[in-house]
Amino acid sequence: MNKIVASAAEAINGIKDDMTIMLGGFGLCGIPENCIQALVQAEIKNLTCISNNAGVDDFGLGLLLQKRQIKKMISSYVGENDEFERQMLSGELEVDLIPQGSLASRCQAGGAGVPAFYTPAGYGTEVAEGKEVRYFDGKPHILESALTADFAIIKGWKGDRFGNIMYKGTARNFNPVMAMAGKITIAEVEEIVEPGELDPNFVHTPGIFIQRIFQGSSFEKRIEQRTVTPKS
Amino acid sequence: MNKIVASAAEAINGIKDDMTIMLGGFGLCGIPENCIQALVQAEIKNLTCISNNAGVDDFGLGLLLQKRQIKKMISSYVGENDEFERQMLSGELEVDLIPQGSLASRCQAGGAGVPAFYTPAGYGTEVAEGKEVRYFDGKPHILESALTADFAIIKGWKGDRFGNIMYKGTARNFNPVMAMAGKITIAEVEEIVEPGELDPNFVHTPGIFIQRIFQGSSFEKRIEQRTVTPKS
Amino acid sequence: MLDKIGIAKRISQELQDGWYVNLGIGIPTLVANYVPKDMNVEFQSENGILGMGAFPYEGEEDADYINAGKQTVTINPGGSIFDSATSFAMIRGKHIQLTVLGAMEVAENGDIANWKIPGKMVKGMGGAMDLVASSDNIIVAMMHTNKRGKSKLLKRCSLPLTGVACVKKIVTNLAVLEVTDAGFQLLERAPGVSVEDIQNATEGKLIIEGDIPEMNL
Amino acid sequence: MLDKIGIAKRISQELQDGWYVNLGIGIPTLVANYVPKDMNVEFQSENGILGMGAFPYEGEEDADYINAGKQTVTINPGGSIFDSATSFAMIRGKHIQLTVLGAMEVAENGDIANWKIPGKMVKGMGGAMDLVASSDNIIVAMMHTNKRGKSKLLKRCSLPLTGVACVKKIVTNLAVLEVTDAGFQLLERAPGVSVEDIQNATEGKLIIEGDIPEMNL
Repeated sequence: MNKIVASAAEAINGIKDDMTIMLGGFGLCGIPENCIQALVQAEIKNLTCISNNAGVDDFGLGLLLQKRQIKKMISSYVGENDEFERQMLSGELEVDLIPQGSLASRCQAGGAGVPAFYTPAGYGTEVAEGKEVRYFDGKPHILESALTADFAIIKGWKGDRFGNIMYKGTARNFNPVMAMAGKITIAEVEEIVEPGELDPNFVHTPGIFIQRIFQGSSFEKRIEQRTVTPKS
Repeated sequence: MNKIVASAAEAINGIKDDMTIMLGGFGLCGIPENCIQALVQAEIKNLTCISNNAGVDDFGLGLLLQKRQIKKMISSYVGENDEFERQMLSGELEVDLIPQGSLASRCQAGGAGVPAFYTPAGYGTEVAEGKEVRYFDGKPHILESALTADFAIIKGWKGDRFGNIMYKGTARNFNPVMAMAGKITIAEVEEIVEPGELDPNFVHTPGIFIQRIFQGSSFEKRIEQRTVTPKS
Repeated sequence: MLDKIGIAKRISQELQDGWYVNLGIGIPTLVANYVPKDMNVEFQSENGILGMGAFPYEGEEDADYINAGKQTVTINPGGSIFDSATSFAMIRGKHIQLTVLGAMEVAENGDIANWKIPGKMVKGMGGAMDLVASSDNIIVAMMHTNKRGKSKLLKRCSLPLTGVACVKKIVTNLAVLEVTDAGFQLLERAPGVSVEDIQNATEGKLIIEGDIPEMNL
Repeated sequence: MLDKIGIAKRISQELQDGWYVNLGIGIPTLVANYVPKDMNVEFQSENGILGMGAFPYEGEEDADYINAGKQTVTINPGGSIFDSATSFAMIRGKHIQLTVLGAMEVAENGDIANWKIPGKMVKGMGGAMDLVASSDNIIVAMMHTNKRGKSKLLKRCSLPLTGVACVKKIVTNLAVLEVTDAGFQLLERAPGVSVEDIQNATEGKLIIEGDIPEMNL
């Protein structure tokens, strides 16, 4: 197996206008920076983006928003982004907000071949509108459907040519579940290592879920809230 | 946090006649040997055991079967066990056979607070009898419900007093999903290590899912099918 | 009357040894600073941490280690990291013993609204809907009234709901209240606050039984 | 006529570079021995292995490394280990390109029965029902007739089903057949086997169009 491609530009080959893509990350942590840049450069339009957040004005998905490449966002939290707010309030941008756990579970279900499942989250709220309600053990639940995407784009720490991925710290977040849910999944990693270097016992995302992998460059890994304990 | 108990006997404290317990393992690989012995010694009866397999005549769950401590088995595959066969054919033992993937998913759902989900597995077979059928994308699916247990008993490789667990090789199997699905989950490990020794990035089962942990002794780890490649 | 730190301190009295706790952004986050000594409590952050520790020392921040508030954090020994699905499996599977979060409104039946103000920019519910739908033990930390002086403890929420009949307890700058079938049961007064003050600041049904003690902070 | 090894060899011709493959117990397992050189195929074992390798050298067996048939195995470089839920997420999520399994009966509409004989000891379906319900590419490896000489390719299965209308192709000791809307389409004959032999051994509808080539092994 050799799933290595040369660059982000090559990795995103086949992503076209009007497609649905999933992007890993929580805030700016663990986002596929290189692929987002490549999508900006490729000027792909009318994208539906499934991502927990929408970046900030000048980083992450904010870069695609600036260029008006996104038609619709499916997210759980979209603060910290003025351009997002402007486009949303003006009606240029469709936004589908869903609970964070439902987002993660719906991606996981999509990757695991579960078309729908019941969850209590969102019952009695706007999120439940139009959804089937069913009681289990006397408690109301709503039926949520699986999410999949034409392409999923994830960010890993180390990977090999089989597509095996390890994540570092909380940069893991949505990446493993979205990796499962892409018809084609692209992994951007900080380092490509030789097969066998990743202990099979500690691979986070088995290579079967990954179709393309490349070593990204110039990761900025921007910090949104730098909080520290003073040394003393 | 200190979830360490001294022994298997102490770990199983509270498991009573007529309870439902889950036991990790696939075949004889990754089974909680020490706790099974303790259950035999405690002479707890009428157990409903959720376990992928039922052991062999003189090892694993076979030891509980010999002593007629099991009322019902919920499993996917129960070959290699004469006593099991005898009890099943004589009607002494109830058996609920369910597809292996459904077993894993139903335990995971139980641990994750998902009361029910749709799956194609088993549609059109005996497994689907009495279950709701629904079509998604034109394909029939059946509604499967979550499984939980009064106690889940799992086998890990290394663990710490917070209950964090690492597994080795395919001894992982059902252990992580069952760990999530026990009202009380007991982990039997080969080695207890100090907190911090297990890299947080590579913990397989986070401690939150474990209520009691102990270091087992005299693991036999029997091999069912010893297959080798001759050296030459 | 309590300030935010006072609210956090009072909530810290609700902690029990061995609990796993999820703290929301804002006042709830402060609770972590007042865990009683000799008590073991583990904090979960829904972006994928169990055993969340202090902020890192200056110069040791790592962009790959943040909490749900996107702040740089550390992991304590005995902690673990996991993906978002596993994180919400902990939450939805009721493995968390206490959830503390802020609110814009709480109704006397336990309904909570904390994610959306119609006509204003909507930032999203994040993990709040999952938390309130699944937790059996939800404490709301908030000011008793909003910036315009209007009560946030209402007969019915006016804002879009986050969850239905889920809040168990409320700790405000004025009082500790329990949500019961009959309404807001007043448990404690903040220092220097009278029952009348609390009654005046509470629109929903307030139940006052016997002497209401002052908080012991 | 083929023996078991011949069936496995013929099935190995169905492999494609880059595929992930799940092989059932019995004849299917043998397919792993005949992967064409220079072709990369990864074998999944549903107990939690991707990149399953050869049996270990004598003395290097490890009870913690077994396959779904409970045999001691090794993991190839580039392999990985995972839990049962993840394993079946791969299977049910259609991440496996080929599933090969044995059968007691296959019906002309693609129904399969391979787990239960009423009145006999039932060992269980293991992962078979999940595999057949989810895979888009299922090849059955089996003898054309049973031990009593009766056809295993039937109009309808007589045994309890494992899955419905799911089998795509069948490789037997006599023939290669494709399951089509019209019935079993005969694709190839085993060496030395005539179309008539195959017809005689097939109870279900057999479709014979033009010359049927002999297998090229």
